[in-house]
Amino acid sequence: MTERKPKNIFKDGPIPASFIAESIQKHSTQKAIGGHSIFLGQVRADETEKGVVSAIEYTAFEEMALEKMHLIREDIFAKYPLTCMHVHHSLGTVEAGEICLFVFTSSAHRKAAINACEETVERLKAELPVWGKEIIGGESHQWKVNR
Amino acid sequence: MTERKPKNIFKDGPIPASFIAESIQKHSTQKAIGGHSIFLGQVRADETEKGVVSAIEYTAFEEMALEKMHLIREDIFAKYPLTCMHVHHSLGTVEAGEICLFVFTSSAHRKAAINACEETVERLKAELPVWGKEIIGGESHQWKVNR
Amino acid sequence: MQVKVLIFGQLTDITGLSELLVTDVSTSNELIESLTGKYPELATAKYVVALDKKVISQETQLPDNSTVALLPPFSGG
Amino acid sequence: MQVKVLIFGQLTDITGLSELLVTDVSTSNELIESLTGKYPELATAKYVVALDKKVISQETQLPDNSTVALLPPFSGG
Repeated sequence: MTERKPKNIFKDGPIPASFIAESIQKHSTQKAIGGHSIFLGQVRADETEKGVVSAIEYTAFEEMALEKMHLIREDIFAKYPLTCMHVHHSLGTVEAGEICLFVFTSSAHRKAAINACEETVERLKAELPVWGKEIIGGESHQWKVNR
Repeated sequence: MTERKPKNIFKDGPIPASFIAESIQKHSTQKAIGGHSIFLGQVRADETEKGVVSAIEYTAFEEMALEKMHLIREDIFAKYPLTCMHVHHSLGTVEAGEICLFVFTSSAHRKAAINACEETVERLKAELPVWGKEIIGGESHQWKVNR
Repeated sequence: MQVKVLIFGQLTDITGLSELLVTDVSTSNELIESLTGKYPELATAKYVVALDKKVISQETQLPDNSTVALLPPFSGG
Repeated sequence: MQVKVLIFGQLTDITGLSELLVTDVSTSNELIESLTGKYPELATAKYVVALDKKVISQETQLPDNSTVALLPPFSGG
């Protein structure tokens, strides 16, 4: 069930746990699903030379990111027998301890859900034009580096 | 931070989405966490020769399962740099569409969380003395087979 | 000499009960033989045997008041 | 002849702005040269160039009213 239209994945601010719960709950009507795999990115209070990271401010080239995410989604649906996939990424300020990324895949069997989730996370980190500005002590900043 | 005492993983009935949300929310104070990986098992309304599965009734050799889960937990903590791991498995009746298994691992970086979660799911399915009785049309039943 | 036997999963469809007490057996093989005499379908059923929560794979002496569990293939999750 | 330039991430620390209009350049190389003249630190910065949301890796003719984006290494998630 590949979805053909690019979906918006961006959301202002952090992703609340209640939003994640609602998303899980909605799948209880889909009775062919046997396994869900979820990845959550949480902002770390990393210690840096300049001080402790208090938040990350996310910006994106949104239009390009949504087109790219659409291609990733189509690739993943072509590769794995998924029932559905949901991706949400924060824009703007996300405080340390808050959730900035929510990737959610579901399938009849666990392997497809687990592998699709992991691959989606890897690809979106490498391919989406999104940037994180690490705010340090409210004054200084440095730019996040993905590994 | 390996925990030394066997924890109870069993819970009567399905695992509600609100319980999962609370568990996620609690981790917002742990600011060294960068990634969470979650696996959820959901009961499928499988079509069988006898009819459609309406629910699974789980039983376990609880004492043995908790000892075994403790060993799995220790192995996983020894292998991956995890911040924490939580496992919950239903006992009793879980209707199709409801959640029967919740595995939740967290780490500073995504790889450890993702790999630890997958390995924990595989091991507990293979090693815990738990059985699922598939209830068919409220009258008949057959026993679940793990693949 | 008494041994508690716990029966799980699909094996309870054969025995109709999940717990029984067996007396006058001294090894795991004697116990299985006795149970299979009572419940012939056990002969073709697939299961492993645990003595006091540890799986055993060969004939083992059963201590008095020990607990033996018959465990069919696991299907949790 | 006019091209919109979008600047993202750490490159905005160099340019101080996230969007500018450039006239009188006809290829991507001419544009980068012009920008690097204005913002010399761009010369050592790491980024790729996207023309109308597609990454380009060689000198490309810039259509009138096209949009060029300078994209430093991604760090989403």
